[in-house]
Amino acid sequence: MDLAIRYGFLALLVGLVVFFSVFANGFAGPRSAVFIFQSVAITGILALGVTCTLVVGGFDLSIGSVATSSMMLAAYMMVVLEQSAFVAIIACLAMGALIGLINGLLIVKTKVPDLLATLGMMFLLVGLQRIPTEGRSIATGMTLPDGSTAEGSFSPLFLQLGRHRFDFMLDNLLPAPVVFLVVIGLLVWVFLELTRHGRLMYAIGSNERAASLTGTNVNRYKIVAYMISGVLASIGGMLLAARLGRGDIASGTNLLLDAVAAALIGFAVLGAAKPNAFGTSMGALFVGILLQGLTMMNAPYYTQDFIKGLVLVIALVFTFSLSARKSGGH
Amino acid sequence: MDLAIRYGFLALLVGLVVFFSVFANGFAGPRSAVFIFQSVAITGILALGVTCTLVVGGFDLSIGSVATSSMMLAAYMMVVLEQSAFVAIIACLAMGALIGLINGLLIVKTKVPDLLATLGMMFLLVGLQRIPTEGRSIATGMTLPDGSTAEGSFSPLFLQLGRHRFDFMLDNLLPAPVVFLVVIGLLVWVFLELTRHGRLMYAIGSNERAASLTGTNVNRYKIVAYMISGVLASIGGMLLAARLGRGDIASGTNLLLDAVAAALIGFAVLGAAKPNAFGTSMGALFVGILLQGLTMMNAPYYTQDFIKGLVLVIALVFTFSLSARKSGGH
Amino acid sequence: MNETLCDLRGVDKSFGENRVLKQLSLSLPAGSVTVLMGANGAGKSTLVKILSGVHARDGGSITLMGREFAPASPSEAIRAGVVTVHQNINDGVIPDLDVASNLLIDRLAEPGYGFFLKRRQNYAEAERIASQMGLALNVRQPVAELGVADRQLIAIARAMAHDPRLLILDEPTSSLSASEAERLFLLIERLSAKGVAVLYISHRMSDIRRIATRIVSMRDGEISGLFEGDTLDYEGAVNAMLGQRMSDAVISIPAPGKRVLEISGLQLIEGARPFDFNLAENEVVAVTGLLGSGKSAFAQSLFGLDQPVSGRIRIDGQDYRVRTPQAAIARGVFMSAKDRANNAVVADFDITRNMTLPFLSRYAKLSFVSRAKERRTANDMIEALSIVCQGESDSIGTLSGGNQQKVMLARWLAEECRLLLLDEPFQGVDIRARRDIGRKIRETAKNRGTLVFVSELDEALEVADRIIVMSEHSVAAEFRNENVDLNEILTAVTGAVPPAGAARTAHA
Amino acid sequence: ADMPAPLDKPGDVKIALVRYLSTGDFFQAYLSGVEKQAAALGVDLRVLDSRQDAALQADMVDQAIALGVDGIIIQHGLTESMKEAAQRAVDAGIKVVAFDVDVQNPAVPQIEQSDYLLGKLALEQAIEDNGTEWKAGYVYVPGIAPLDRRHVAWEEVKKANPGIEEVAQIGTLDNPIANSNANQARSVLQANPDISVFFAPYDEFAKGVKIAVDEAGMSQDIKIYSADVSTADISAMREPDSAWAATVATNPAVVGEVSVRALAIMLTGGDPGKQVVVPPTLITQTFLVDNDIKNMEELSAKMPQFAHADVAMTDWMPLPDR
Ligand SMILES: Nc1ncnc2c1ncn2[C@@H]1O[C@H](COP(=O)(O)OP(=O)(O)OP(=O)(O)O)[C@@H](O)[C@H]1O
Ligand SMILES: Nc1ncnc2c1ncn2[C@@H]1O[C@H](COP(=O)(O)OP(=O)(O)OP(=O)(O)O)[C@@H](O)[C@H]1O
Ligand SMILES: [Mg+2]
Ligand SMILES: [Mg+2]
Repeated sequence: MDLAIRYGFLALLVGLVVFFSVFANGFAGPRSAVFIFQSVAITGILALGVTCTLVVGGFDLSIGSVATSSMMLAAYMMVVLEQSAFVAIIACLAMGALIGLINGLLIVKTKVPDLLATLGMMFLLVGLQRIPTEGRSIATGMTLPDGSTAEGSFSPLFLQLGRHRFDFMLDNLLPAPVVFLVVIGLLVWVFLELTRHGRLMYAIGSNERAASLTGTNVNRYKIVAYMISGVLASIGGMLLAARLGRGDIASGTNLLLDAVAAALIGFAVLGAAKPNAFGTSMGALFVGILLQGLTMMNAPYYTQDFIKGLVLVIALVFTFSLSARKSGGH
Repeated sequence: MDLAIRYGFLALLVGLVVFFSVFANGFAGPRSAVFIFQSVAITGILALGVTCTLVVGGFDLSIGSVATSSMMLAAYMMVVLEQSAFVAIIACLAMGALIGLINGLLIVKTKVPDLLATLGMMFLLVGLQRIPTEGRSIATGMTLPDGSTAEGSFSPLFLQLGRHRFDFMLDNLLPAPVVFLVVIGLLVWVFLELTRHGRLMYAIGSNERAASLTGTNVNRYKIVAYMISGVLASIGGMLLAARLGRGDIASGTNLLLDAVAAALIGFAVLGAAKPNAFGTSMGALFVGILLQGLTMMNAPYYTQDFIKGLVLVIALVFTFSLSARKSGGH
Repeated sequence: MNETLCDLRGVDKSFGENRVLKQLSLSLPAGSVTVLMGANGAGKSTLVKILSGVHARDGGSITLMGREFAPASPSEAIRAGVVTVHQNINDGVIPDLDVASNLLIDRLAEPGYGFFLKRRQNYAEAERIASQMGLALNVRQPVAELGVADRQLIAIARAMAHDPRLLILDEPTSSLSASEAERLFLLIERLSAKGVAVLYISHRMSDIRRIATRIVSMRDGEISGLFEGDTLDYEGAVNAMLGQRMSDAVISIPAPGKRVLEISGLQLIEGARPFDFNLAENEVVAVTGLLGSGKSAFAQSLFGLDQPVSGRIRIDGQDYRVRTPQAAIARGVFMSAKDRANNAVVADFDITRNMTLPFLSRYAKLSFVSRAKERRTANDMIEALSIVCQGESDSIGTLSGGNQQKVMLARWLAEECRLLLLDEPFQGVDIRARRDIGRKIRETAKNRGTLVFVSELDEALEVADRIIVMSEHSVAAEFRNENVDLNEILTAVTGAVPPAGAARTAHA
Repeated sequence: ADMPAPLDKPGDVKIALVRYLSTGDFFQAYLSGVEKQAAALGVDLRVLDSRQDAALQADMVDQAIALGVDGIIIQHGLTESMKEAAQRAVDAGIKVVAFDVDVQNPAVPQIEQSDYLLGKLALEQAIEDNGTEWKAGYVYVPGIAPLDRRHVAWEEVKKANPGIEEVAQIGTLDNPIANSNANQARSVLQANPDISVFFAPYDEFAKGVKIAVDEAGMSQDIKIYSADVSTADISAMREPDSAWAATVATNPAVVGEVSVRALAIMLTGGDPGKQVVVPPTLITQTFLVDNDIKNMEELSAKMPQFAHADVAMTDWMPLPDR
């Protein structure tokens, strides 16, 4: 039973892969694997950010809108202000960190509950990102509110962030976002599992007072968690901008929900029953595999949502009821 | 300072009303007031449901999709299956209760964390509600998947649920949904504040283990909370169906976030710092007043989001930092 | 009066590999107070949890008043008349509700209560229950604002007001001082005179001497001794529970080293009398006093949690004024806080991670934690404090209460410091372990000053060179732990007391 | 020009735009057209935004009535929820026009961009470019009115040309829409590498398909046909080797202008006709490249039928500056 708890979810994942390899034309193969990764890269990166806030017992509802704000900012910097890719990237990262800092300060200093603070931030950003262009998408040649035309364009370097492909086994196989996902996933995993900072963050999530009484600077770690979340969301937004090649008006609600789903599914992986970076990555992958496989089998979009929900619920019931039975009691 | 904590938020509400009455042409007056109520009625009813789950320490992310499912079901019952309004209403209520029951059982019996269970349910319902019509909206005369035409129509009685207007001070002033909101708000308030069941639900939310050890049937109350939430969401969905006169798949996307916002804002009302029915209603009203006032002042839609977020954050900072300072110490 | 109310036959319970109760048989007669003694981890709380419907037994049978008894939930047990005050105080109260609701919550949960709350009636009833217990509390106050002692008293008051047939009290006095405990004992006597069977678990010999009509000793999940009759054999009971004789604690006061802590004119709260105090290396000083006398306030002001109103603190001759625990730890001042469930235990962590929490950087290179290194420390401390567990990576939640407490102490004993503050370190610790820990504290005291804050006098006498008595947030008396006159200390402790509860309400 | 009453004192004339959809470039451009034409007339414009809340939109019509406006433009929405609201406005003596929503009221003229024609023209171009034998991918989300109308054209074309085989259908409105559809298109292309035409009758869909095609390295092998256009779409179509072959569009700003003009005609007692259809224009990649068109303004300049639709015009009608 222990085995079922630990490896049940991963077995399900493998089962899905086998199923689709047999029944979905073109599913098996490195190219297919790579684009599944690619399709979950952005959600995955956002989900890793949420994971960090979940670890300290918080929750970040603003990631979706931070990502879309970052996408708009990158586009605005390059297309309207005609800045270089470098400046745009720095600006986005700084914005992500700043929003994280504000979220953190709201929660830590003014004691606003995290769901509330980040929800407010979400609404605020959804509006804010539309004000400079009065609700238009940002693309080269667009007309600005003052009537002039935006002459800048996305720097090719920036576009490479979303589009470059590294050679790996096959030529031009590995897209840059996938590399970002893997690297960030590893970094977050190492940070949370192997460093003392990660350990202290888990302690805060489990018993904030105890952590504080053992000399942990609880406030600082909480703020750091929200800043990590903000920065990762802004990276996700930049990848989105690079992939789309423009600043697209979008609310980011679906990004939020998918990222939250991935992070929460992560609870079920390896029987962790707590937020963890490996589980989050597996959760993102799981959703990606499911959706890509179903799409390849020509399932209409609404059945995809249904099956996503169904598989999610079944996987959860399986993992959690087993681990509940193990820990005993009635 | 105690005063500021208790009445700060309400003062803000009154301030907003005064501000808009002075600066927004046409804001003051009973018609406008009714309009505001009307615009928040459905969100408000859903928010009251979330409040019940928040009270037992849970969270229901599925309400938005329960509401839209209920809307689709009502339309399906009447338009496709040509049933009466009565049958349609019973079916919707039963569905809401059933979904709540399933949510509750998932959480209580299989120990799936609430966010996860209701998130899975959300995805599941979003897909499910589209399967019978293959993703089409339901309206009289629509073509069914099997090629035939739907001959039924919304019963006038059912439409009255969303459209009837009671005379109150002025002729035809008070729309039925507003009456529903007020009645449901009162019922939920009475239930949570004045009955032993409500008290026990608060006890569960505060310390589940202690409540259980003192003889409270924690599981039953949790399930009841999710069932209340499901039923209220299905009522919200029926009102939506009655107002639209069709089962529209694109409607209701913002219900979840708006309802959650209202319920969370409720924390700040009267310095409760916990979920409560009065606060939730005020929270819904607050958002309604803000949006209505801004619309009347001709603010573009994106500034409305921004201002909603900003005012929300400021109000929260104000309330929570004050009450944090009051309770003092570490 | 002495017919058997509850009878356990061959009860078994295991957690995974760990066999906790082994064929345990025990009968509880009506109208008597059965004290259950046993070392930490012997299985007492597990037994309690089986009786109260928290855990299901693996085997054996239990009868209550002649009928088969297998409660599937706490509410079933309560309805059958088995009312329990659990060891973990957090399991007894609901912080967000007011005192009245907390006192009546079990009645609200009963189907017969009716639909609506009867507010006025409830408040009156709550006042009555509170006054019976001698609780001078505002029943409309939220429990979240109360300290651990009041919470414990609330849980006890509720249980006693429930008209139990079998009342189970699992270490009810662990956070109480003598006068509250005495009130509790009077009530227990009254109930048992009415024919209630009481199962009482405690590690405090003074409680046991005061209240027991029977003693059952328990060792490793089995009953190892039953003592009844007019004169109870306390020593025999202790031996039966430990499986060996226990030596007396002998305190020999060593020469104090150089001065560590100098306090002058310290005023803890507005209106309190300022006091002076000094502490040297190699000195162990116990701070005692009634509930709310300001012991914790004193400890907390030294650890940067509270800011004193005025006064001067110096450590090693240098001014000491810290605002956070972090800063205090950096200056070599460590504190093990009372109320471990709220303030110390990290429930999601295993034993090792709990132990190394404060000094994680010592186990880390470039921030990377060395698991091997921290495991070594954990194993050393498990041995040094004889912590009962399966291994160093057991989840902390699977340990018995007393063993959890030992882990919390180990946390701070693993490192050298200048000033060690231990607030209620013996909460829930069995007598032998208490002695072991006391010895350990004294052994390692050489290069630091040590302050132990305890509300029980026995504990103070067992560990300290000096005893200071606090009252109204100030030092009322001081004694050297040599041929002390117990009565003198007791007068100092109780003599200066304001009427019961006044100190509490004063700061509420 | 001298305008007939009541527009001779345009400052006293109040009109309201009641919107169902507002987020996105199309709706923003439509709004700017409405604003410009209203400014050219000099009337007072109020914008009521229901943000895809159909029930709220109906309330907003009542609100506009309460505000005492002279004319209302209903922009999108659901027949069922707007029918009665429109009737109430008409009963209150207010002139109403409706854009892209059928309110089933003889007193309310319909402004339309013909979605059916939009789809039809794009598909005719696809047949012209690729013949009548191809495997197609199709992007569609049922239940969205304009997409449903474009879908009719697709069904017709498929029926008329049995050689056209729809091997895969995708589509989602999860936002960012282009990103989500790119993910879906990617897997469809992986599973069906023999697709040679993608019909994506909404520019966000087309954008997503194009990203997928580029990522799959198949931009030489696939042609995308879509509807709607924006500055960003123009630059995507102009990219070297772009798979996006053609799109069919009406200028949303022009539709906005037409809506206001139709209303203005009604206010002066005229009749713009039951249906005011703004004709769509075919825009091909070749045309954009040949004329070096980089944005909507240049497109308007080079393609007069795109810049101005000669519908709902009178001799006194002032036009916005260009
Ligand atoms: N939920 C659990 N899971 C696993 N092991 C447990 C659990 N609860 C208790 N144990 C184990 O059962 C044994 C007995 O624990 P119990 O709490 O009954 O001891 P106790 O006699 O009450 O000790 P103390 O005096 O310290 O409170 C211990 O070894 C403990 O580790
Ligand atoms: N933050 C606070 N809010 C309200 N009352 C407080 C607060 N801190 C301390 N008190 C009260 O002040 C009194 C003294 O507290 P303190 O904890 O120092 O006493 P103590 O002698 O250590 O008692 P105990 O035996 O409970 O530890 C207590 O009655 C406590 O309830
Ligand atoms: Mg115990
Ligand atoms: Mg104390």
